[in-house]
Amino acid sequence: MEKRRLTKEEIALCIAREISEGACVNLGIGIPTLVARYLAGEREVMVHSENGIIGMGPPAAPDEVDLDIVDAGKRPVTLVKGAAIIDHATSFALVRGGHLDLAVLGALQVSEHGDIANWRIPGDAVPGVGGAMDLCAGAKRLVVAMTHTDRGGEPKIVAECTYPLTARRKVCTIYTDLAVIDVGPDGLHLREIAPGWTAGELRQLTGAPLHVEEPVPVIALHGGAVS
Amino acid sequence: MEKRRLTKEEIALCIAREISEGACVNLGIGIPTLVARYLAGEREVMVHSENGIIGMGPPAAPDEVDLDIVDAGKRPVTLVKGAAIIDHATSFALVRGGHLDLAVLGALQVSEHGDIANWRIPGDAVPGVGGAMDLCAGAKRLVVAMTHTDRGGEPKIVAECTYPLTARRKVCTIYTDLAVIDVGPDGLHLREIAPGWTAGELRQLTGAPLHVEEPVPVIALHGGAVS
Amino acid sequence: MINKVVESAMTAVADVRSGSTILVGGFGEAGSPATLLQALIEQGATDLTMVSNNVGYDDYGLAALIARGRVRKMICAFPNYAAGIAFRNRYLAGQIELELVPQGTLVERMRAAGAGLGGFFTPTGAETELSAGKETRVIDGVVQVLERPLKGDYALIRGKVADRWGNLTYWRAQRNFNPIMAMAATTTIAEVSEIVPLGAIDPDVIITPGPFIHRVTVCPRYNPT
Amino acid sequence: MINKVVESAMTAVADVRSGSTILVGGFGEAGSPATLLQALIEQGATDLTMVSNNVGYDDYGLAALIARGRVRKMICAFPNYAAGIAFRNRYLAGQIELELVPQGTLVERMRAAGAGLGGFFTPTGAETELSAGKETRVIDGVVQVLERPLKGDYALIRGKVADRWGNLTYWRAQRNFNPIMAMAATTTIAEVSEIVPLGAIDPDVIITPGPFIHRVTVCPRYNPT
Repeated sequence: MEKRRLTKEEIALCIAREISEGACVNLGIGIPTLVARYLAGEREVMVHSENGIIGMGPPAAPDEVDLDIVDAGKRPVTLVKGAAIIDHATSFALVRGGHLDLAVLGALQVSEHGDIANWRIPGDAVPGVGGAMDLCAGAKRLVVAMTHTDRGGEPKIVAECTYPLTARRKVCTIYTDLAVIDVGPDGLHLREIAPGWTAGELRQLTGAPLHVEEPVPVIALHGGAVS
Repeated sequence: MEKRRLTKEEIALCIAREISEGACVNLGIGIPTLVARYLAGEREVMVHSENGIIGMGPPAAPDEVDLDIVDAGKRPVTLVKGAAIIDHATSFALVRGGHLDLAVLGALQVSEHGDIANWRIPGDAVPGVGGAMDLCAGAKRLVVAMTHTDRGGEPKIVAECTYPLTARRKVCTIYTDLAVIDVGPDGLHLREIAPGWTAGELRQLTGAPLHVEEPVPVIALHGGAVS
Repeated sequence: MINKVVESAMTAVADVRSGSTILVGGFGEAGSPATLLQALIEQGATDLTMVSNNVGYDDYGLAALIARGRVRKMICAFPNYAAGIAFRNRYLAGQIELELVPQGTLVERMRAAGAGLGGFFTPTGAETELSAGKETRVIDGVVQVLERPLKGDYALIRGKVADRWGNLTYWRAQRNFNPIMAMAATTTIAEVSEIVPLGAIDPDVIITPGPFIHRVTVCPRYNPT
Repeated sequence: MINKVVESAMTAVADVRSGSTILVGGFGEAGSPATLLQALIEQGATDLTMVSNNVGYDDYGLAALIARGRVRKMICAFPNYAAGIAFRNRYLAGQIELELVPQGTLVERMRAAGAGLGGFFTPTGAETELSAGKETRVIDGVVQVLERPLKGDYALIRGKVADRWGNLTYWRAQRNFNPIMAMAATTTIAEVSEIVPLGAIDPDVIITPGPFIHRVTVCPRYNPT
């Protein structure tokens, strides 16, 4: 088995697999956005956008652009059949009130307690928070999609976050290019691992203790059209 | 000048006079409901009903009845041109948020401080409050329409309410069958009096001190089609 | 394929457990989910806490449920009218509990539950017996009462048109409490006049979006005879 | 006859005073009242507190107002993007104050103001630096932050169709913050694509009813060139 890291698309595919039919999901910017690509097919999923869209479709083709139909990143998108428009207060009532089955977000750090830091890099010129804290506070299930380590090779999964927190004890599962890790009351549990990697190698790149039950299943990368 | 008490219709007419074009008003049950009759003509007024109607029209004729279009008393009504339907939360946001220019309510007692008691008679079998407390708390201007004395001839305008309060210090003006009385920070001010009555006679029927500036204008009962 | 349409009102309420808190839409009979209430009577759940503006009429729907002793507690704004005889009889006999809530506070408490808020301060009811024992504070010179969210295990609502995702519209003042209650329950069941194909409702005119609705069933408007 | 229609964006904003707090609808450019903002630039009011999700783009609308030094304070959720250069320059130079508010809290604070509520508890932002110094309490096991209402002297919003009573509809996700801001200001001014005769809008599809709107003016959608 060739030892390798998952591509962003493969991380997105893994997350898409856990989304069941009828779920209402919010997909953040970056890898999370890619998840939408793997939701098509027999499963119907309601994709929510913070600005009041339920039933958001793919990005708009040049001849479909309507500047009033945009996603959370302000890019023109489409609406699917069955889409509904709601105001911003109702949109965040949906988010905070537990009506969102799943939120998928990127992160700078996740702690072994499920704390997440994803809104502010210390020293950033202008801070911005958007809807990140609401999504973390309110989604029934919060999963993170990110690279296992930062550009300097440092672990992004840590004992305690050092970046400013977005929310405490909210992350359920972390999907990285090396592993799928569940956050339990007693810490991190390795669920699946990237092809060719060992638990020992993963521990070296993880900043908090990892519960491991050998043999660790390898992340299955078949069964979905990974482009 | 013949000495007499105003009819309910005449009380309603007096109140209608103070409603200016474009006002958004809520009219309670009883005498307040009659105010609507005197709003027609050149003035356009938006009548609000707690159950989410703005632009409520007259009661429905038999052939106009729609059981889903009712007033606060659950009687079938009509909608005027320009009517809008809102949900109950938005309807009470309108009430509590100061978007209602005027609420007209009946009352059991009003105190010289503007306290109002209108939701519960002590000893009533089953209590009910409806939207009375919200209307009192939120309308920009609250006026009361009632008889000056109760069935036993006792004053309904009192120093302190003895019936359970609906709200404190909210009533701006009291319209009775004997007088129009403004509630000021220093107590009650007689604005107008019914034909043939003297301030001295009125004081006998009022349970709190009354500021009077003689001569007291007589309530004008012309200038509106009193039926 | 998402399909929230169920075949009948009976199917829709089949799993309601005794002891549940149930939000019931409608203002008087306007927008009342009368067929779902009739189904609930047949279904048999008891020891219920019912939340609704009123207490039903004569001997059908909510009133019939109360008359049959199935309601432990009523949370409402306006139970005191002649046709609310079922409630009155049991209340005077000490057989049903009443939590009386100002109408605007009632709907706002359900909105808070639906919106994931822990509570809110409102001027309504301050310094009255309905706020006795509640936390109050003066905010911007106004005495305000802290009110708590009110969540249902079930909400029974009435709409006009729905699609299989549960997107809903309402006809005129049928709307009232229904869209708010839809947000505020673990399971929301809607009875509607008509089911239309997905995409047939303009996204701009949908009042309650699919994620707030769990089951939909077609029922003609219930007219007691 | 009620007639809230005014002849131009300039007329609509003529009385805005320096020092005002102004709510500005839109999410990015979708639903932004760009023509009213351009009129506000010409109008001249300064020392403004602006409330909006973003801080404008390039050098028009809100961004131009900021670039000209007319904004004392910005209350927003997301000011950090490349085209928000006007805000960034002044912020880094210490020439503009920033109150950063989570997006859901921002809109809910305005709703509270519009709904006459004194504040609310929300789990959003609890135990983060954005709730530092705010009252918190544990409610049902969740740490919640007390947030205060946020009211505007003016709201500038964008809609699709209006009538002379100020009843409004919105096109698609142009809606966003607009209906909430409409409730939350002393004076709400709407720019719309079209005015239709009274009664031409179905009462069931009106999103913002007349009492929340004070002035309406027709403006084509503003497209920066």
